[in-house]
Amino acid sequence: MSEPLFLFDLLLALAVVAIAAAALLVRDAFAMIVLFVVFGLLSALAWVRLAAPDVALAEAAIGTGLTGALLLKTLHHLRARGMAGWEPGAAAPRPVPRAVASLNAGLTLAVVAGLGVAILGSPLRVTGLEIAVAEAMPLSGVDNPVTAVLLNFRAYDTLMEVVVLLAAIIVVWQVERGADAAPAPSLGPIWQGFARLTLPAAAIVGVYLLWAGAEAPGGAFQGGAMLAAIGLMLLLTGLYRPHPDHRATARLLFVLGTVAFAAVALLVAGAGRASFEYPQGHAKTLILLIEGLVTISIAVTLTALFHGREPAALKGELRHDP
Amino acid sequence: MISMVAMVLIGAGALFFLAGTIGLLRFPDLHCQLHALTKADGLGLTLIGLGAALLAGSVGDIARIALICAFAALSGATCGHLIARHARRGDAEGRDV
Amino acid sequence: MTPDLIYGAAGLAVFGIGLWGAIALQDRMRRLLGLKLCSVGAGFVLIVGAWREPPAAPDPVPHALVITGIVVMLSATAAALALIRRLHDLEAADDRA
Amino acid sequence: MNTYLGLVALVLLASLLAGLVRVIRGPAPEARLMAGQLLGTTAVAILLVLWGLTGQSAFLDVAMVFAILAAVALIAFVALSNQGAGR
Repeated sequence: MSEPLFLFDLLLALAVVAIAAAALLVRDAFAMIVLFVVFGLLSALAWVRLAAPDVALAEAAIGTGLTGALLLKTLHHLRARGMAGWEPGAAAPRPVPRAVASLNAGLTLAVVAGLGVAILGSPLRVTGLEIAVAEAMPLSGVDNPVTAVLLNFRAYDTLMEVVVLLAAIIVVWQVERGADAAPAPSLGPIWQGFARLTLPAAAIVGVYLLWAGAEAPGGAFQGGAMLAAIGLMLLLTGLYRPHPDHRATARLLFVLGTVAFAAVALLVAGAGRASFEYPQGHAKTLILLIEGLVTISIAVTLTALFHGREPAALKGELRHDP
Repeated sequence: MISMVAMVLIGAGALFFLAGTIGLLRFPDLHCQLHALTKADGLGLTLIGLGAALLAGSVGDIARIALICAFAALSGATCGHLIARHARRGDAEGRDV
Repeated sequence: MTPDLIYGAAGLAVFGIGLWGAIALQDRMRRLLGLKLCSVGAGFVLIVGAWREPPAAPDPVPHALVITGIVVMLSATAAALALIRRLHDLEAADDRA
Repeated sequence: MNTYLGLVALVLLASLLAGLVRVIRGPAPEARLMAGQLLGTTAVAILLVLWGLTGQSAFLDVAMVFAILAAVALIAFVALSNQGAGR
């Protein structure tokens, strides 16, 4: 380990902590969001340094692109409807009694100290499950250990994760009401040229990330997040307009991943096998099938999560036309 | 020899990034800052990409680096344009948000 | 000092900052971001547990767990932001009534 | 060679952190976003340099995702405020 890299790690770690604090404390809400995007950027760099490129890819795609856009959309919504506290120069929030503030700080310190003791007390760098995973790799059907864990050894976790995404879109469609935003005016010819050139190329990169997941870092979540970012740009710039008639298709695509995942689990169970014990020789095919369908579901669900409300004409209920 | 050239290119690219950041911090208004940084990061990343491509061992890596530089250059130019357009509209309407 | 210890300490600090933000701040969006910081901090600690000295391969199981965590946190963020928007709309309607 | 590349990565990181000043001070949202854009490109450059150090292709994939998605927040901002203006 050469000396500059040690300084690099130190500076990066300090910066991550400082930006986390600054993002919560900075007064301007817009600065908060940009700082948060930069936080995602730097944590992805840190994960690369910690030899976790799969995690770095997921954070790069989700933490920087999608989260930033979601936060901006919410801020825009609050500002457009004149929320106190978000306007420049608005009144300060109610002061917190000193006792409560110190209790909060004390509680946080106690939890962090407890965690620190627990971490320091546990033996560092013991062997975890990497040897067990390495031994089982030939059976998994893929060459990337992280994909093997996600879709084979611990596939239940991943199935539940897809279910969580489904739950999130159900919540958002139930909760979000109010008028549709006015369609955005075009961003001009330069943007159109850029979109025509870049978006298809970016879609190919998304598919590549999915495909590469079998032997290199990448996989369904990274690829899906990449495709969702493209969907989000299509939505934002009016290249795609959700229509009430699209709801049935959208619902089908939301559940596609979950259904396919669960169906494979049930179909391979039988003849004395457990539910995710893929038959020998078919593991790779099944994993790629699941991953492909799950990627579609993830991309569509994340795009819909960004869009927010169900595309339907609500009649007379809670409309907020400014 | 090749690695010497790569080192020089990468170092020069880093200098452009430094210059761009200084411009971003020191120039008085939005349009000047935009001017400084679109040039700086476009050129800086291209130089670093060229240097890295000289170090690359395989065709796949070179293709990836070329793609990265192409994406960054395209989105840098487009974003610079969008921001300038947006800022000019904002000035015209006298809005600040 | 190896990278894992440095980033482990940083992860713990980020977790603490996020936890403080989630319980002590008043603004809804900032509380949510505090929770998100917590999840990233926890991710750091997990990944540090997976780190091994360079020639050895890292433990892939925590990596998979953290990826799952990132996606779950994104779903939770999207749902919470929809709730925040709706709550705000309802409050605005109350104020007007 | 490795020490040199490490130094360059360090310089790039320092430049990235200096750019944060503009994000925090603003004052215009456009300036903050622009600074964010520069930070994204700098992160891509850091990843390219780190790749030169280690030679792992995965770094390039992460850099590619950064290069494509760095623009999303900015495009979201411009499109959303156009929506507001169009009302």
